Amino acid sequence: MAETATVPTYRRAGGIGRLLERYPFLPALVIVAALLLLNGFFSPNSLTFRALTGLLSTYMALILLAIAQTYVVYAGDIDLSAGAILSLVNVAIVVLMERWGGGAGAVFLALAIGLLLGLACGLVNGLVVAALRLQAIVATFATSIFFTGLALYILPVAGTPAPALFWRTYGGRLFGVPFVFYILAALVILLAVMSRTRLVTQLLAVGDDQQAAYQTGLPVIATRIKGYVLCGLFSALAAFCITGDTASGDPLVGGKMTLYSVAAVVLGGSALSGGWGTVVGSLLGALTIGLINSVVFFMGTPSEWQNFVQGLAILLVLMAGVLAGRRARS
Amino acid sequence: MSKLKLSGVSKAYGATLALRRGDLELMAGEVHVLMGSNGSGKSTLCKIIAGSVRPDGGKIFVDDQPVTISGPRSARSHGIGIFYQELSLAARRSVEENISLGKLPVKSRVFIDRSELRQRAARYIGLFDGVCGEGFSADTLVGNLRPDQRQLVEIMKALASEAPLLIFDEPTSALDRAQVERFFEILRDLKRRGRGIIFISHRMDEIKAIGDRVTIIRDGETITTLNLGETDPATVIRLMVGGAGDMPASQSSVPAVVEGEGGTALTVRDLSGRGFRNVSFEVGRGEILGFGGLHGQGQSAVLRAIFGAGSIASGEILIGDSRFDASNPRDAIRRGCAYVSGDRSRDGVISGRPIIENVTPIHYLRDRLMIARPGKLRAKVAPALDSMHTKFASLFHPMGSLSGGNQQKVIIARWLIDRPDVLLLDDPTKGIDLSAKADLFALIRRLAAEGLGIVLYSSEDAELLGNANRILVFNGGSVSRELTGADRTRYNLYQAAYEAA
Amino acid sequence: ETFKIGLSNGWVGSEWRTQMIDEAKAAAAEWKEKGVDVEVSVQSANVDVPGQIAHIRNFIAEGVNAIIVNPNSPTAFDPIFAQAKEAGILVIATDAEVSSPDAIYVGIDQTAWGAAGAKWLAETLGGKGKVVAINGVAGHPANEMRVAGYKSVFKDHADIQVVNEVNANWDQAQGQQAMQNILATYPDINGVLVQDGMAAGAWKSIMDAGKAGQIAATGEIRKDFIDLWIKEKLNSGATVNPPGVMASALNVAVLMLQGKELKEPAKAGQYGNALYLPIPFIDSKNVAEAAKQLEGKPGYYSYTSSLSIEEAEALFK
Amino acid sequence: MSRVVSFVRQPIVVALVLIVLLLYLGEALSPGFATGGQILRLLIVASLLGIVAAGQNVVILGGREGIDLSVGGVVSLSAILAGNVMNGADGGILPAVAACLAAGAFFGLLNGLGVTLLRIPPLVMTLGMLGVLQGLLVVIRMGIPSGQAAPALSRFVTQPLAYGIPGIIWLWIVIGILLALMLNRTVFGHRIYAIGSNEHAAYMAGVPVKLVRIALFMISGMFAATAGLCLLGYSGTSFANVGEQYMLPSIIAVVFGGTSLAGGKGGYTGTMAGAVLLVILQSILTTINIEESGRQMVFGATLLLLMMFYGRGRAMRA
Ligand SMILES: Nc1ncnc2c1ncn2[C@@H]1O[C@H](COP(=O)(O)OP(=O)(O)OP(=O)(O)O)[C@@H](O)[C@H]1O
Ligand SMILES: Nc1ncnc2c1ncn2[C@@H]1O[C@H](COP(=O)(O)OP(=O)(O)OP(=O)(O)O)[C@@H](O)[C@H]1O
Ligand SMILES: [Mg+2]
Ligand SMILES: [Mg+2]
Repeated sequence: MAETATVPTYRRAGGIGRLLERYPFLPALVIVAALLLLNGFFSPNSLTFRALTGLLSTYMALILLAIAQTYVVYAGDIDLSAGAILSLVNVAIVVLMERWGGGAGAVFLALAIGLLLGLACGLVNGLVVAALRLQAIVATFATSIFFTGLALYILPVAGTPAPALFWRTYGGRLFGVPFVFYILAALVILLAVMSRTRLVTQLLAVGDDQQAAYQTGLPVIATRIKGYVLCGLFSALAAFCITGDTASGDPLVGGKMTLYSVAAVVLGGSALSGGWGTVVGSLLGALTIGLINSVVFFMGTPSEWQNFVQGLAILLVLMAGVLAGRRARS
Repeated sequence: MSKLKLSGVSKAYGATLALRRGDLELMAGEVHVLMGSNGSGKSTLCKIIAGSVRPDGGKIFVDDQPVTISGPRSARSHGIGIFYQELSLAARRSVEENISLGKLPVKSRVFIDRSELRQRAARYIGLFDGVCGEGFSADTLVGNLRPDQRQLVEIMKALASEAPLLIFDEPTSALDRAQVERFFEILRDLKRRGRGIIFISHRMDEIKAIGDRVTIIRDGETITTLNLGETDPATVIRLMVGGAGDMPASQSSVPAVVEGEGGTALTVRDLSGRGFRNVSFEVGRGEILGFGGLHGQGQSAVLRAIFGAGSIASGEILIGDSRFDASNPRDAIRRGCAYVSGDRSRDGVISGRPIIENVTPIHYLRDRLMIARPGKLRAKVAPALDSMHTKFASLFHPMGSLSGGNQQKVIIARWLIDRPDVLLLDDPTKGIDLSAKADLFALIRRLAAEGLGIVLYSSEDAELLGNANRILVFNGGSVSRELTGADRTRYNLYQAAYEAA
Repeated sequence: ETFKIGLSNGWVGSEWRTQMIDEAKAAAAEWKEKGVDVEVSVQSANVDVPGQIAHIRNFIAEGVNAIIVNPNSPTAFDPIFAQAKEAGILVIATDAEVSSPDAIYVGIDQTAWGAAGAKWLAETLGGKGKVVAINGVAGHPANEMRVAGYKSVFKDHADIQVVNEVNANWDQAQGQQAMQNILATYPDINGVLVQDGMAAGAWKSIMDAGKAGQIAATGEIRKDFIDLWIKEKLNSGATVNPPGVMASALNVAVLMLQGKELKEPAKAGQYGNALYLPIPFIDSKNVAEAAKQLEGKPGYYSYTSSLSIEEAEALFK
Repeated sequence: MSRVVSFVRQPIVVALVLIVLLLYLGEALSPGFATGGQILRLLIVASLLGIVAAGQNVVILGGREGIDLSVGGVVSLSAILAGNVMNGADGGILPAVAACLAAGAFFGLLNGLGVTLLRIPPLVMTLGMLGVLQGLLVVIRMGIPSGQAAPALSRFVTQPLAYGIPGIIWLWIVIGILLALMLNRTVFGHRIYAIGSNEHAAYMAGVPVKLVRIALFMISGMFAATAGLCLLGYSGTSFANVGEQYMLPSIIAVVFGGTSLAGGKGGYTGTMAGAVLLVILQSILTTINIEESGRQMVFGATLLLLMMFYGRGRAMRA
């Protein structure tokens, strides 16, 4: 295009700011790297391939939940029911797999239904928040209570084991490589593909300024609903991972994970006010939470101080993440 | 054949009748100007056409077919594109994304077509080649742009809709002359290609330069439509203001009284900071000092810095005889400094709160009040608002129920309860209608006469020439010329402004 | 001889848990006198299930000999315990049973715990009356086992009518509120079956309503409650879930690490991997003795019991 | 006529109507629910929630996505601190009050500094602070003996003080009146609304934005501490984590009261009604005899239903 050449391309100076603007997850990456080094320093064993595999397979669920959360945060919303959706899908698929005999067919069918269930929960949230215009924090807290009730109805007490086929695959190896690495690779590809979709840009535009997006002609309500549906779907994927890692159903398993997922999103450099962020950052944010927990232990912190030190470390890293993220934007 | 026809369109916000009866007919290939004072319902009318406001009644025809516009998307599908007075940009998205946001190009149905996006952006940015100013490129985030650049992006966005019918609701309020010129060239071209264009501005010269016909709107009613070629400004203004006929005082010819003997109110020596350097000047008591020049040459930055809301690297400020270095607006206010910004939605309006609370904050601070007694405050607030001829239903109505111009009056009124020593006006008439402007400048002169030192930055030459005793012309962050006495001519002002460029 | 034992606790919301860790540490110290060097490594924090799985992974990476865990989920640890076992680590769960065949459970039988309270209540009420139950967290395995326990007892008492069952999440204030609501709507109840952690709250509502004389309710094992019990002559009985369970588990762990074999392998419970410890019971007859054990302790300190090293040795061949 | 309509649609009126309806429903489902004594007892519980919500309320009014998730931690901390300071003796009440308020103000100050000086979003800052507080609770419990509520404090919370109404309810009423006066009739109150609705404009009009916002978080911390103190009086002894149950309900009470989470709009009177409404709803659910799963589903669905009356966002198309 000849015209392209005529476009003025002045650029602002400031290498780091520019870099942060392009890759807002860089601070999170640095933090993860530093925490890995610290872990390795205090306990060399924690950097073995085996230990890293373990870290990944344990935190894959939180990673996915944080990614789920990111898509609603993009649009300036929040989903406090993500953990409850995870629990609900977890018990639903475990119960179904068991009822249908635990063969490969049963597993796949149950997973498909699990995805549908996640989608349905996301849709409910989306309708309630975007279409009925209830405030996201309180409305999704209410739906989380509802989803937990549903999970308790399906499986009143934790216990039903998942079929061995399922969790052995998740925890096992394929061509000598641990299965979680395939999941990670698939996830990275999926995220890369997702980031190119129109939906993601629309979510970010809606999160940036909802009224402006509406006046521009974006389908704001539909976009926000889709954000919640994505969140539901990724929460379901997170449920698959937690089922793979725990091999059982537990109606309360995700309860504590919701707030961690929000923290992970912020640690990853996304703005809770919407319009700004990356899913890769959230992935790193989830790993940060896991690594902080380990490092506090490996440092030899006395047990009564562990919770305090963890809380403090997370607070400090949250602050660092927010400050770095702001640098990127200013 | 008319491109668009409105008949009897109306809209009420609660008790406020924003639009009583909107009638309008837009032909292909014309620039149709809407004129009316602040709050007369122009923006409301435009938003109804663009689908972002739901009309209470009336009919809309596009190409003579009756249509129902159910929202912005539906408006687009009927071939309507709009520039919003308050802009509709996503600050954290790039310029190119913003330009195409309404209809993002996709491939394989779900993915963004980046190359198409880029090409499209290049096309519209290219139209403004050379006037976009520094730091403007396709991948800059809109939030990093200056106000005038943002307005350009909003214009590009409206143009990119390629709609046969385009609405521009005050698109030029932050633009400099060169930008306006370029924009008008584009409009003329669109006109030639048969587009129908609705254009709103409060600047008479712009209207004469670009408009074909004008529809006057007063108190939410469209009064009449005239051919601009066959009418004169005085008639238009008379129609806008209504029967009362109290014409605004002419502004172009009467220079204000030369300063009295009261000494200096404000001294600035060698001030440097972000956006300006080595600025020095003095303002006497009773003097109105004008700041002129193209947009963004450091005028606002200097004023904000004096007020404590910008950065100062070096230099000295005196109010009266005492050194003054406000680290924040609160300090500045306490020391008798006042600042009125043209960007009222950002700097001024406390939206959602009653009008009275929008007038009182300065009074709270200067009188160190703790308790807010409505009865007492009302007595203080009412005269200030009256002196600006502010229109409002009651002091306890929310600020948002006022039109843009009346909001600006409220914001100016907040400085009138406790008189400041120095008044800094940063393009204060942006979006204010002609009669309000006249009220404002009468007031400013009266304040000057009472001994205030006033600095007036205006993007309208007429305002400067008509009111300032001296004019400092800014260029590239410093004062390039001072115009006094008989030098204060439109020609000199133009020349000084464009000198370096 | 040196053993390294990892202790994992996934919730720090109560003093009971703190005491549990402390007693386990004290038990480890006692082994010193026997010439066995037991080093404990503790992870105790509020974590979600992945967080606690990470605890176990950390222990595996650290190379401990045994892991004792108070688990946040009964079933979620099967795969990770399998890995621990592969790494040659002994895994013992305490306080809440786990389904893993690679771990054993050393602690009390929560079903029996629930049954004991119900049995006391049924006897105290003379086999008839209206009863309400205030339970812990719905869906929590310990809670569900306790519920199953009392249900099995009341099944045999046709004249005892359970008029309502509510959940107050093992939170004292919520227990108090729940009791308040219950008293308002069932003014004529005779008995309350309330789990520990909430019983003090429930009793407070009963006393505030002036019904301490008419109602029999289960109680707590915390010192401040036991003092109140004696002072107000409450008609109460408390099944003891001693915080010493982890200490007991630790003693069992050390003996197993020494290569000793259990006389009776751990085969009890729904998962067939449990070694149940005796459950003490406090009622008005022996409450004074309990008070004696707690003398000088802070108010939040719980009545406790654990297997001493000798008692533990007695379980082994 | 339109006056009547707008009066009826006020959140507080809606809340009061719903309260009456719920009381009728409760009485119908389980007779004895709506007796005078029981209503008083419900009000005691509501006042605990309402006092926490008072702090939450002002923080939310101050805008910039104001929210305080650390209130739960402060409530717990204050209950424990108070128990230890007074340790069952009436003479210890005043020092305990001072200590609790100081602690609440201190953690509020930290929140406020993080939110203003470092400009951390409140949700993030207070969520992080909650983690720190929970950790701190564990540490504290290691070192100090547990305490008992002073008898006078327990009486104040649970026994009638004047006209048959317990002191805590009087306290709550006083707090309500003071807050209403503060928000509507003081410069500080106007400044809260100003920063809540347009922070930058407030700054340009000389409002000490940071100081006000810090003050809001300190007020929130102090209200949470007050609630912790009263909670100690309510339950007699202090124990860990008692405050957690107030975190999200305090936000719901504020929303039920018609305050917008976006800031700058709303007040406390509605929040008081919101707190009562929430507590009654919870009580009804405890007294009806159904499975817990059913209870939770009904509770979640009812919350959603009730929210339809309040704080629904504006339609994008005016
Ligand atoms: N969202 C709203 N809510 C309530 N009243 C409104 C709203 N928008 C506009 N109004 C009222 O409608 C009337 C018309 O406003 P409008 O913005 O159309 O005026 P305008 O002619 O564009 O004025 P200006 O020249 O100042 O931009 C005004 O009285 C204004 O107070
Ligand atoms: N809304 C805002 N927009 C721009 N800058 C701001 C804003 N709020 C605060 N600041 C910056 O923060 C500084 C202090 O703000 P503020 O006056 O609110 O704090 P303060 O507690 O009153 O401090 P001081 O002692 O300086 O008066 C100012 O110098 C200003 O640069
Ligand atoms: Mg307008
Ligand atoms: Mg200041």
